Amino acid sequence: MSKVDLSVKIGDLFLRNPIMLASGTVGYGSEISEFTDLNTIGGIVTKSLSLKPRKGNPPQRIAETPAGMLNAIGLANVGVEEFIKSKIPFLKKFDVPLICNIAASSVEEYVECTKILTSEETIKAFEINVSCPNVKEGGLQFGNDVKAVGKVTEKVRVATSKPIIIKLSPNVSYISEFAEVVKKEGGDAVSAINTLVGTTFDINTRKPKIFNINGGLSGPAIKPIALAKVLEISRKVDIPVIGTGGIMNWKDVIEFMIVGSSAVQIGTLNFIDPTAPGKIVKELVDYCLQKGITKISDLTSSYLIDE
Amino acid sequence: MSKVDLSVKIGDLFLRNPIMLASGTVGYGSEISEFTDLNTIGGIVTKSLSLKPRKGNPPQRIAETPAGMLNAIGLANVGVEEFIKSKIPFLKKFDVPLICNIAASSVEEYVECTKILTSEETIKAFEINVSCPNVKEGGLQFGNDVKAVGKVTEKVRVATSKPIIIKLSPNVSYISEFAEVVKKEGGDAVSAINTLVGTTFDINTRKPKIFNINGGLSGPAIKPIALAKVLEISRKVDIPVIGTGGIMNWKDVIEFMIVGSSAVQIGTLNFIDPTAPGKIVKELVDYCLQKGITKISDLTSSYLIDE
Amino acid sequence: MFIIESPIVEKKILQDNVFLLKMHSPEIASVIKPAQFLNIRVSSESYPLLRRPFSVCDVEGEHIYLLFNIFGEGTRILAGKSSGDLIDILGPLGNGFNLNDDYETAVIVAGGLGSAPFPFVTRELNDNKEIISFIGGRTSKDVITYGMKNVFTASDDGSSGFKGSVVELLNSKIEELQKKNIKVFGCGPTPMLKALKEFCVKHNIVCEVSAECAMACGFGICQGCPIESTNNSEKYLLVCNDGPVFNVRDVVI
Amino acid sequence: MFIIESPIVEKKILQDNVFLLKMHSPEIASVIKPAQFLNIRVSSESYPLLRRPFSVCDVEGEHIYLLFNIFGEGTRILAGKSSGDLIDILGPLGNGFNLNDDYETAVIVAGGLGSAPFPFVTRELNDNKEIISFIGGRTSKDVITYGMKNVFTASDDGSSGFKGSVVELLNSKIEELQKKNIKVFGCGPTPMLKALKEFCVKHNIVCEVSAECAMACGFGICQGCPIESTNNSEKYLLVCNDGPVFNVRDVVI
Ligand SMILES: Cc1cc2nc3c(=O)[nH]c(=O)nc-3n(C[C@H](O)[C@H](O)[C@H](O)COP(=O)(O)OP(=O)(O)OC[C@H]3O[C@@H](n4cnc5c(N)ncnc54)[C@H](O)[C@@H]3O)c2cc1C
Ligand SMILES: Cc1cc2nc3c(=O)[nH]c(=O)nc-3n(C[C@H](O)[C@H](O)[C@H](O)COP(=O)(O)OP(=O)(O)OC[C@H]3O[C@@H](n4cnc5c(N)ncnc54)[C@H](O)[C@@H]3O)c2cc1C
Ligand SMILES: Cc1cc2nc3c(=O)[nH]c(=O)nc-3n(C[C@H](O)[C@H](O)[C@H](O)COP(=O)(O)O)c2cc1C
Ligand SMILES: Cc1cc2nc3c(=O)[nH]c(=O)nc-3n(C[C@H](O)[C@H](O)[C@H](O)COP(=O)(O)O)c2cc1C
Ligand code: FES
Ligand code: FES
Repeated sequence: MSKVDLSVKIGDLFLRNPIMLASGTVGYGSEISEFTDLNTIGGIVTKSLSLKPRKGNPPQRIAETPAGMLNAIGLANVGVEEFIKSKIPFLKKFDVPLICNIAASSVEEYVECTKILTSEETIKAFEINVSCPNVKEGGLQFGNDVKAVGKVTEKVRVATSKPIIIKLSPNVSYISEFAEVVKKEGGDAVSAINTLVGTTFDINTRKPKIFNINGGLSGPAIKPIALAKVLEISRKVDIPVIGTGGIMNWKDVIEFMIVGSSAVQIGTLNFIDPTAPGKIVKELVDYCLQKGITKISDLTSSYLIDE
Repeated sequence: MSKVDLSVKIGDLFLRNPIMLASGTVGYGSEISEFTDLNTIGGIVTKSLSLKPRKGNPPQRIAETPAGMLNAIGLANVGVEEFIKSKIPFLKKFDVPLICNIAASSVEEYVECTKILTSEETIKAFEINVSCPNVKEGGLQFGNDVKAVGKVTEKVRVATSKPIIIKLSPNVSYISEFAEVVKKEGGDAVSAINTLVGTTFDINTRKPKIFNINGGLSGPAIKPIALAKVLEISRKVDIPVIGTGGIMNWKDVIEFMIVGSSAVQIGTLNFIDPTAPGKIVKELVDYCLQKGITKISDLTSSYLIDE
Repeated sequence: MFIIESPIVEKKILQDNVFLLKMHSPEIASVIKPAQFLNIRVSSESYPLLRRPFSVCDVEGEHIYLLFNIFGEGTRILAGKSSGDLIDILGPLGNGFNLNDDYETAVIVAGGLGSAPFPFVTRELNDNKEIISFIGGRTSKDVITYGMKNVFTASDDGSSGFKGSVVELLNSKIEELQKKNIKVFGCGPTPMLKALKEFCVKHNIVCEVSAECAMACGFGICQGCPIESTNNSEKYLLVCNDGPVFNVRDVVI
Repeated sequence: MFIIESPIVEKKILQDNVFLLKMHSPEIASVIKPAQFLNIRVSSESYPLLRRPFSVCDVEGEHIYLLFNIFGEGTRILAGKSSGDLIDILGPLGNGFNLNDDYETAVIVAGGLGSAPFPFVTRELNDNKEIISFIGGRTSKDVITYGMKNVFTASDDGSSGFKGSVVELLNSKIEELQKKNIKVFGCGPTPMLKALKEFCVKHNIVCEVSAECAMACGFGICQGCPIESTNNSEKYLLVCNDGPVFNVRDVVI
């Protein structure tokens, strides 16, 4: 037995270690399983699923930016039915908590997706993506509207007894207000952060590089912003936080845990080095052994702030 | 005479070219004047001035991040009186529009600073910094509160007949709502963007690298976000925008103009290459000549978006 | 599909701004097929952040070749590498050309850097099929005929061979070509592939093209590389996984 | 103060992880003073973004030297440069030591990389003043005596010279030193400078130190490098412009 306890708990969700794979950056697990043994990681979050399959946006969907990338995939996904039929059987082969990420255009659709999926035993928790630029209600984006986020949480809470994680938008002034309402409405945890709204134009054609004009900014560029959002939540609201945004190595994982994350998600890095999640798990063990840390969960919110 | 007209107008403020030096990144002009001939640039914005001198935050005030930097200088400045006495005489020697940036802790202080400074002939316009993390009213940051920004604009408008530029915070969901209220209350232009809230921790000490815990993120990392904010404003509100955030070269300047900037400000780049602003002006001329652009202001909002 | 670091053993400048890198990579060399590609990390830092896709240009024993020009930052950094430097490779990726169907003459049509995959194609086809290569570029500087056989060139300004586009050149030879049992293999900028598709559809010629587009992962996890399918309007194909080689009739170019 | 690109003419590894770069830089060489510094851009890309400050280690005719170790990304990139590479220098910056006051013996006190400015100091003082150098480090690997004269070393583990801190070593020589008309010049990590200040205040010794802190610009425009003044609590001093050399009595260390 390893001398280091890497396990973490997020509400009732038990993970063997804090390293999760972020939604939209590992598809449904099959391709990345060629590089990282899924049995060694903490959890896998599916690409956002919607009730019906979605074709997604026309090309160009991605563009590189300084230390980051923009994406506007447009929630291309197979839909819940096809997911159950053709993707779950593959994922069943692994001993890794499967978290289903759901995106929808209305509260009703969130609830319906959750209801359909909750009976699937393999699914251990839901991550509700309220922060996707394509999802609007009354012109406002769901994720930027505290009341809408509260309502989604409340309704989804009724639809399943499995843990619910609400994935928050960083495109707001005070993210802790959103974490607060999630807690109040019975959510188990929050993921912070989804991508930041950004754009880039081709100066020769004067057109946006991305078909959708705006895209979501991810990668190391956003790490300081993500850390500040996680810290804000962890100092103000008593709810587990899954830290996400720009993680490139084990040191970034430790930094995210120190500022308040119970677990973390690795996103853009999977595109650059799909072997990284597995390597990071090993490096965390080395780090803990070296520092004499016996339970990695002790790192969560272990920041020292003089006040 | 040059065949290219680089001049731009921001309300009643006339600049010989669109390249301005951003507040807080050139002090009061003297040091940078050793590298860039101030007579060749479009305008210079002072470090934020407050009514009384401010000592600023204890060290450490800055930290580097991927393609960016965090700063929490804490508005260290000499105060308006000392500025008039010891800094204006130096700046008078140059033929460059001087824009005074003002930071304050209350609407009254904004108004008082503006009143004191408006009689200084050398000062051609005011940039009102409502987006500094240290300025709060009722616990809320000024810059994240549409009503507060409206009120500041309204009151400062009465205090001076010189052009007023409101420098907007990016830490909001819909920046165009702020530009809208600035326009409504008589502001002449907006600057977008100030820095984004971020943090970074030392994983060995578990302490924030910056004394203030949070800092403002600037540099190329934020460029896609800044571009999206400028585009949002320019598509929704009819007000001149001064684009700022991560400009590293002339191409970035063109990109900012295409998405809607009338002029731009160069910030962090001054620390890395203080000769850059002067060089960029020359490179803009080359670019315009090559592309057959006779008036650079034609580039403003020249984006092509299929709809 | 794996990630590996392979050393550069030789770097050559073929012509103005065209580089050829030879790497010792037995793992890739033993499995890769013509027009499959590699996703290369040019820097271990986060600048540039993403990998860059390159066709394998040729294979010789345990060695593989890349052919590229300096386009932006990534290729500039790659061009700055020298013998002994390790290259971080993710591959082999994609499907590759179907070289062994029922045809007698392979007609290669390449524009600019679209020449990259064809030295390997030429090597593989050698002896089995006749090859005719039509190679185009804006000027003679952009016409890359390295490793090709039986070459006809075209350039926009007439500085190399036929004056006009490579597809116009092809068109000028249509009568000859129609006498043979041919299959066209195309690679190049999208406007060229568009023209090639029209040409092949019009003349009822079998044609496969290697498509290009922005990519993040290169192996199907980011959904960043869609291409419209002619057979199913409900779903995009992915250039990295379903391609980069497509029957021209299967995709909207 | 200017920005210039100077070529490396020699790179040496002095000892484990300690590098010495020699550059041809007549512009800097002709004007720089001991303990002034240069702000160096190690990469033309935005990674790392900011310049890195380094003391000038020595000057020889038209050549200048830098001494550094690999600390993080910036110094790693710098250490990877080789002869002929151009180094982008902003400088000279800061004030430098006051070497010509009224004293007879210069007492150099350095910890770790704090040795960097002292070869130049030693060269400049040569003949005019007596020099005694106290050089410390954690282990013998960290004790850098390059270019120094009349050296006594200290190390935490006793692997080089005195076992203990360099200030403890200094303290052990206090009687001897007090017989002379000395001025102390210190450079090293902040805890060492703190101890040195206490020591000098206690024994009423004149002392100048070169302080270190995070910097962005290096020439006074970012306000990123404050240091608390003992004379004016209303205002910070700037390490880059008011320093990096301070009379220990003028600053809170
Ligand atoms: C399957 C495939 C095979 C290729 N084979 C070769 C080859 O053998 N030789 C060669 O020289 N080039 C090849 N390319 C093109 C090569 O990948 C680009 O030239 C390279 O990415 C440019 O990188 P850069 O950093 O120099 O340019 P930059 O302009 O700095 O960066 C290019 C960026 O733009 C994005 N991008 C946007 N549109 C496109 C597009 N249409 N194509 C590529 N990238 C785009 C990329 O994702 C990348 O992030 C191939 C591309 C693909 C998809
Ligand atoms: C005036 C002055 C003179 C110096 N002279 C030398 C010298 O001659 N030789 C030498 O080896 N080193 C010297 N240093 C220290 C040197 O600048 C750092 O070692 C270097 O910046 C590390 O860069 P890095 O990219 O390798 O490390 P990283 O850790 O990747 O980056 C260092 C970053 O941390 C910041 N930082 C935070 N705290 C500090 C701090 N206390 N000191 C420096 N940077 C800090 C820097 O701004 C920089 O952005 C000097 C520092 C100063 C201020
Ligand atoms: C190409 C791409 C697609 C994404 N798709 C989704 C998605 O479908 N649902 C979701 O909740 N987040 C999605 N994300 C956001 C990531 O899960 C993650 O929150 C974000 O990228 C920040 O982490 P990173 O910087 O490590 O990538 C996507 C990110 C990328 C880069
Ligand atoms: C060190 C530093 C200090 C700054 N101080 C001020 C300030 O006093 N007032 C202000 O309005 N903006 C201040 N800014 C913000 C800049 O003016 C600019 O809006 C921001 O840095 C984004 O531009 P950049 O990415 O080009 O730096 C400061 C930025 C930096 C990096
Ligand atoms: S490049 Fe990522 S799915 Fe094709
Ligand atoms: S480093 Fe910028 S003011 Fe000192």
